[in-house]
Order: sequence, then structure tokens, then C-alpha cells
Amino acid sequence: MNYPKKLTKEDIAYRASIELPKNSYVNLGIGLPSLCAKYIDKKRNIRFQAENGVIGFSELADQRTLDPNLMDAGGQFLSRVPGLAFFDSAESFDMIRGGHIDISVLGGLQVSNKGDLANWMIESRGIGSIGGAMDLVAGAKQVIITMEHVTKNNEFKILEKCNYPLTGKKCVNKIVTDIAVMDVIKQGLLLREIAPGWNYEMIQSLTGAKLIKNKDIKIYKVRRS
Amino acid sequence: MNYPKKLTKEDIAYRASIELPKNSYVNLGIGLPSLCAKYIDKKRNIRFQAENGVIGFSELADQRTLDPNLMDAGGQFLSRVPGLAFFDSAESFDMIRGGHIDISVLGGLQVSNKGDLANWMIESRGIGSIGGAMDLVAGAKQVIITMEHVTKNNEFKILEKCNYPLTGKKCVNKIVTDIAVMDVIKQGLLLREIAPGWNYEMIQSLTGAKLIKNKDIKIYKVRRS
Amino acid sequence: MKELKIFNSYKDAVKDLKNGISIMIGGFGGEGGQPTNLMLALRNSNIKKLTLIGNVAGISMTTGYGWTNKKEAIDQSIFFKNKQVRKIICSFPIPAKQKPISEIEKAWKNKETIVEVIPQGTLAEKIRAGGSGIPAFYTKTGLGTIVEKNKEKKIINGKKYLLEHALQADVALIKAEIADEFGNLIYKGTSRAFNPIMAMAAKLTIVEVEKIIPSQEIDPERIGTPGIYVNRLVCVKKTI
Amino acid sequence: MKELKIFNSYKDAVKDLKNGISIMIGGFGGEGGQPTNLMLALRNSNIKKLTLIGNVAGISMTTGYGWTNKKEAIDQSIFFKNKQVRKIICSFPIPAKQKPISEIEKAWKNKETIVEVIPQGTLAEKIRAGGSGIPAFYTKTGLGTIVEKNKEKKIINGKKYLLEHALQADVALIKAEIADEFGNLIYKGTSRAFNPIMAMAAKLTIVEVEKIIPSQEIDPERIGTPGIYVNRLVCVKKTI
Repeated sequence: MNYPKKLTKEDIAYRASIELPKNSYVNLGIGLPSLCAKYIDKKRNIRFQAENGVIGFSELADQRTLDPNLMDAGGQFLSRVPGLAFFDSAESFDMIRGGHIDISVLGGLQVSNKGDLANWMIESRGIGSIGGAMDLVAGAKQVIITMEHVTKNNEFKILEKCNYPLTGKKCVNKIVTDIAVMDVIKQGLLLREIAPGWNYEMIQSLTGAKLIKNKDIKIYKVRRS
Repeated sequence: MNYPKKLTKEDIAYRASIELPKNSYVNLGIGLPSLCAKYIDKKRNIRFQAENGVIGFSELADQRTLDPNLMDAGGQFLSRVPGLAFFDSAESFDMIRGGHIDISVLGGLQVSNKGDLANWMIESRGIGSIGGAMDLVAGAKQVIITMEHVTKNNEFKILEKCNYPLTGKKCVNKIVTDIAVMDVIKQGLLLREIAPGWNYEMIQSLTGAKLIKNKDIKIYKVRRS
Repeated sequence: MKELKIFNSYKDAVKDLKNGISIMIGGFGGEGGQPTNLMLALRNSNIKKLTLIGNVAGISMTTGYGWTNKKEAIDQSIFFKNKQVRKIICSFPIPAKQKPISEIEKAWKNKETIVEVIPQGTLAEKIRAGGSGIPAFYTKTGLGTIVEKNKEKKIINGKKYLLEHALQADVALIKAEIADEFGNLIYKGTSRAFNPIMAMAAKLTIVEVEKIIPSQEIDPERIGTPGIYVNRLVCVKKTI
Repeated sequence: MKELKIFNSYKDAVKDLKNGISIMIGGFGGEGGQPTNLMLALRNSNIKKLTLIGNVAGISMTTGYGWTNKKEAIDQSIFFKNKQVRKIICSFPIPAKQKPISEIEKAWKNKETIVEVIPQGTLAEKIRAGGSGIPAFYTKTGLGTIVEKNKEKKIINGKKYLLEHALQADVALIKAEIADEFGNLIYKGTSRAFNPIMAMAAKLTIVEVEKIIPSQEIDPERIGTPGIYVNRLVCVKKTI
């Protein structure tokens, strides 16, 4: 099949950023999820938490003012904005495990149509890094996965059952990819938005699980640059 | 029997204070135990912890400078000396339960010859206050009980078995009373010191458990005023 | 998604609370760290059948415990006198001396109130667990005492421990020194006590503060409770 | 009864450590909060068969993670390169990218080292529990994943949880900004991380600090670790 152009990582991050409600406390995962921060209007008062022990930031540091004592969990440096608070690792995961974080945005290797997530180990490597992901999917009120819809070799990443070791079971609420936006509902995956130029059949052909058509499938909200 | 004069509460507190080693971290219970603080030479660097969330104090406040935010667990106010640290109640009992406090000095209603302690409820009242005592006896490296040897009505307080509800089992290491100093050892209660003018028989007659004579029973160390 | 609300009146900050809820009351016992004005507002609200959770519960009004001016002493006794309490969970409800009898002991004797007394460290850890997604934990505190009654025991590495469960509440009334507009809280001295952990363990956390200042003026290194745990701030002389 | 010792040399502060001990290494991963000088001294000590406990373990030297000058990046890889590690317990041992291969992954592939990867929040809570006299606790983290393998499960209030046990160590190497002569420690920004809880969970806590100042000059409200948890301080430019 000949497919239209896919959206970019920045488009995915922008689309996920729209999902973050006003006044919410959000944890952004390493890599793609962390790009969401770029698209937040300050007026929405969205405050980020990082599992290394900081809450209340909204942006990364100016590259000239790096402070080793002001880092996020992805190893990027932060700006000293008003309203920050610091805490140790036990307190950080009290916050995460205790259900106080509104939304966790994470990357994914595989997601199942039941909302299972695999994002910490490629089976063949035999070793992986769990980090805070298992606590985040167990504790956050909502989990949004941002990822490319298929691998570089066009292997399905959205499946009926994950092959890779799981990060959590039935934990994903929403998937934002470079071609679609899907909600995980009781019946499976509800296709809500598709990228410009794409149609249901094309997206289904790149998806390893049956997609439920929403009554009203919308065009993927793309940022205007 | 006609008994010699008993020692005072201050004498008990002084005698217990001698047991606190240099550089130790100590929690003093409400009432009699808290008097120990008066007899500590600053050079011994003994640092007190109170379960309401403070460590590093060595004295009570001057009565003219009472600060409601600087209190010990007995409700007495402290002086703002260098080296204090504050923490919340969970952290305070991490410290106590976690075995970091060297010595807990507590009052007692009854102590058994196995080292059981009852100090929180008079059975007939039906209600009592546990406070931090159960955590202290479970967590501190050593427990010293300071109390009068018998009740005002000459009832035994040192017994083969406590009648009152227990604070902890086999938790007491040493008992300092107004007539004697005893160690709790495997075989029972070892009488180590007796108050001036008293003898073994007199003390045994006021004790509801068999006292083991130390080879070398000493005279109770009384403070010189 | 919880929006921080700032109130100008203690009465308004508690007026929507309902009969039958559970309420944690911060501080340790004594004046410092106790949300005294919120407590008086709660007493005046007259809501009933409360389950209260607090540490030292009724000592100050009987003995002056922890008050710089002992005549002014206020504590949770006000709720018992007003017959608002179905049950209280605490570690230190009554003074050692049997006279005078406190309001809590009276209410308990009259069977108006259930009094559950638990070890202070276990109370603190149960509350922390309640805010931290830890449903239960093991401890040696209380072993061999009446505290172990009806509790599961487990041998871990050859030693016996008690299972204790997390404690949560509908509302926490707490006290802090300073807040900023994000709800970040700074405590002073020994006034931390149960306040930070109760802020985490309640669905709705209402904070009485001495002052509210702009976040630019706050040292982030001193924050004891991040604003994520705070729903309502009350400061009668607010400066923001 | 532990006397605080102040050292002028990192080498001296670790020279009596023995082969086969367990060592917690503080910080999160990255430059801030990592006791880098103590780690280099431990590497140079050449003691072997260590069990290391740390969070992000071998990412910085491969990717520059968390270092302001990525070329200088140092992490726990130095111990693997020097074949000192029997086992490591951590949450994030390897970068997501498969190339270049880190020292830890090499040691693991060569079966020189056991790598136990556990969720970060569970790691933090296990260490806190180790310092707090909590032998074990329940958590939902890891349910339905390989983390639950061989672990006890329990239904509490209708939900399933995993039992996790406390973690302690012989030694903790940690990093703080400022210390006073009692060993009270002040941390800066995100450099708290695993340092305060590891200080509690080890038999011997050795702290690398930027400076030591008299306790009179320290704000007690800012102390992150009370001196009761500290055995040794090392500060090469000490001012006390």
C-alpha cells in the first residue's frame, strides 16, 4: 500500500500536549514525551513533575545556564522558575505511586488493545531499564503513550498482545502516534483521529489489533507553526 | 520493716543520665525521664531526639522565650541551639523504628524480670495513651526505665509478670529506681547498686521478683549538689 | 486538575463539609502546627458523626500541654464537647493523671465516641502509606501487646512482625507557616509533625497559613509540602 | 555512640572497606548528587566482589546523561571496567540505544556481574524501608509484569498487591552540598534523590560534601539529613 506522509515527533508531542488539562500535574517520560513541554501555554498552568525529585517546572534550561543540581529525570537541565519544590526519591514515588500525578506521558515499544504497555525491554537484548515507568503506569491517574505507529521495519507496535516484557497491564488510556489518536476503551481501541491524508483502512493495515471506528473520526490536530 | 529514706526523682534522673554514653542520641520520655537532660555535661555531646520531629537539643527553653514551633514531645519548649534538625512524624519514627536511637529513657508503671514493660494504661481506667512508647521500646538500641521502686501504696512495680497492658515484651535493659539500679539479664534482674543506707533484703522485700545479687553490689551513684 | 482555592474566611473554607466524613487534624498536639482556626470553624459548622484522626487529641485543654499561654489552650476536645465525633483514631487521647477528666474521656465513658488508640509511629506510617499508594506494611511495633490483637502476623527473616494497613481520610485540616500561590507550603520548627503526611493522605487538604507570599519570594529548598497535595488555603491576612 | 569522623582525603575515607560488602551509591544518575570523588577512591581501592545498589547505573559514561560537560561524565561503569562488581541492584542500568554498549552491559554479557533491575519507586521504597525498620511492604507497582515473578501476592481491600522487602547495605556513599560539625546535611535542588534514604539504610554512611560550616551558620529548617545518619564526612577544602 502506498501511504501518505506521516507526522513528525514534534506533531505527536504537540498532539499529546493538547490532552493535558489546565492546572494538571504531569510527568513526561524521556525522549518524545519530554517534547510536550515545548507546546504548553503558560496560562494553562500545567506543572511538570520529574521522578528524580522536582515538581513545578514548565521548561528546560537555557543551554548557557546548566546547573547539575537542577535536572529532570531524563538528564536534561531545568530553569530555576518560581514555584519549584524538591524532594527525595522516596517522596517522589510517594507522589507517583500515591495517585497524585494527573497524567503520565510515556513512550512505547508496544501497546495492546487492552491497554497493556511494553516499553522497557526488547526481549532479544535480555536486559533493560525499568526506571520510573512501572510506578508511573501503576500510579498516575491517566497514561498517554506517544510513539510511532509502527517500527522502522513496519512491524506492528499496536497489537492484540504485547510480545515484549510488560511495563504494566491495562494501564494505557490513550495512544498518540504519527498517524492516529486512539482511546483504550472496554471494547478495545477506539480510533478518534487520523492524520491528514490517511484513512481508516490505511491505519488499520498498520495496526495489529482491530480498531473500532468512532462515530465521528476527526482529523488529527496538527500544530500550526 | 522500717526503711531508710528513698532517693528523689532528681536523684533517679541523675543516675540514669550517667548511663548515657558520649556522642549518643537519646530520646527522653515525658516526666521523670525528661529530667535527665539537666545533668548532662555538654562535653559529652549527648543529643536528644523528640518524637514530634526534632533532634540535636540538649536543654529546655528559658521560660521567657517560649516558641510554639519549638517544642519537645512532652509539650515543653526548647531553646534554639546550633545543630538542631527538624522532620515530620513519619521521618521521626523512621529514626526510632529504624534502630537509629541509641537509648530510650522511659517511665514505667510495671516492669517484669524478663524485661517486659507496662507504662501506658492502668487496667481499671480502660483507656490509655500509647504515644511513642511502643515504637521506642521496639526500636531503640537500649531501653532504660526510670521510676519509683513501688507505688505510693507500697505495691510492687517490679514483678514476675506485669498485670497492666504491656508496652513491649523483653524490651527493658536497665531499671533505675529511687532505691536501686538493676540490669535485666537472661537469668532475671541483676541488682547492681543500692541506695545509701539500704541493703539487699530491704530492696528484695519491695520487689515482686527475685533479685540476683551482683558479685559486687555498689552504692547508688548520687549526685553531689 | 485540582484547582487551588484561596479563602479569606475559615468558615467558608469548611462550610461544604458533610456529616459522617473522616477528617485528619494536623500538628502533634499543642499550639504549634495545629490548625486551630480551622478547628474552631469546624466546631462552629456543627457537622456531626465525624471520624477524627489526630495524634495527641485532648491533653491541652486539660493540662495546657504545648501551649505558651496555657489558659488559651484549645484542642480536639471542642468537637467532643459539641458531640460531633463518632470515632477518633489517635495515639495520645488522655493525660496520665486521672483528674480532671478530659472531654474525650467523658465522651468515651458515655459511649458517645469510639476511641482507637494506636502507637504513634504506626499512626504516622499508616498515614504516610495512605498518601503513598502503600496499602499495608509490616512493623514490629506493638508485638506482644494488645495492639497485635486481630492483626495478621508474618515471619520475615526469622522475626515476627504485624501487618498494618494504610489510613486515608476525606479531609485534612493542616497548618503551615507560609504558602505561595501554587500551594507550596513551608513549615517552621517542630510544627511539621503530622501535617506533611496528612496533606498527602486526604482527598481534600485545607491549610491554615500565617501568610501567603508570591512564589518568587519563596526558597524552593525549604518547601515541606509541594502544592500538588494542597486544595485550599486560608489566610486571614493574605498578602497576594 | 557513633562518632562522626571528618576526613581530608577521599582515599582515607574508604580505605578500610572490605571485599564482598554491599555499597549504596547515592544521587539519581548524572553529576548532581553523585559522590563522584568517593566513587573514584573506591575504584582505586580495588576492593572486589561488591554488591552495588544505585538508581541510574551506567548511562552517563555512554551518553553523557546528566552531566553539564558530557566529556567528563563518570558513573558506576568505572567499577565494572575494573571488575569489582559481583552484583548490581538498580532501576536503569543501560541506555535505550543498543550502541555503544556500556560497561555494565558488557560485564553482564560476560557473566561477570549479576544485574537486578527493579522499578525505581520500589527501589526507593525498599531502601527507605531498610532505614525505617519496615521489613516489607505491599505495592501495586510491577503487577502483571516479570517483576512479580517469585513474589508473594496479597489481596487487600479487593485489589492485588506484591510484597516487597526492605533493602539495607553495609556502606552508603552519598553526596551533599553542606555539612555541619554534627553531620547534619543540606542538599541542593534535585541532588537529594537517593541520598537521604541511603544515608538511613546503611550501617556506615560516608558523605562527600562541598563544604563544612559551623552549625551556628546553618539554617536548621533546611537540613535534609540529620547527623544521626552520618558516620564520615569528607571535604577536601574544609573550613571548620
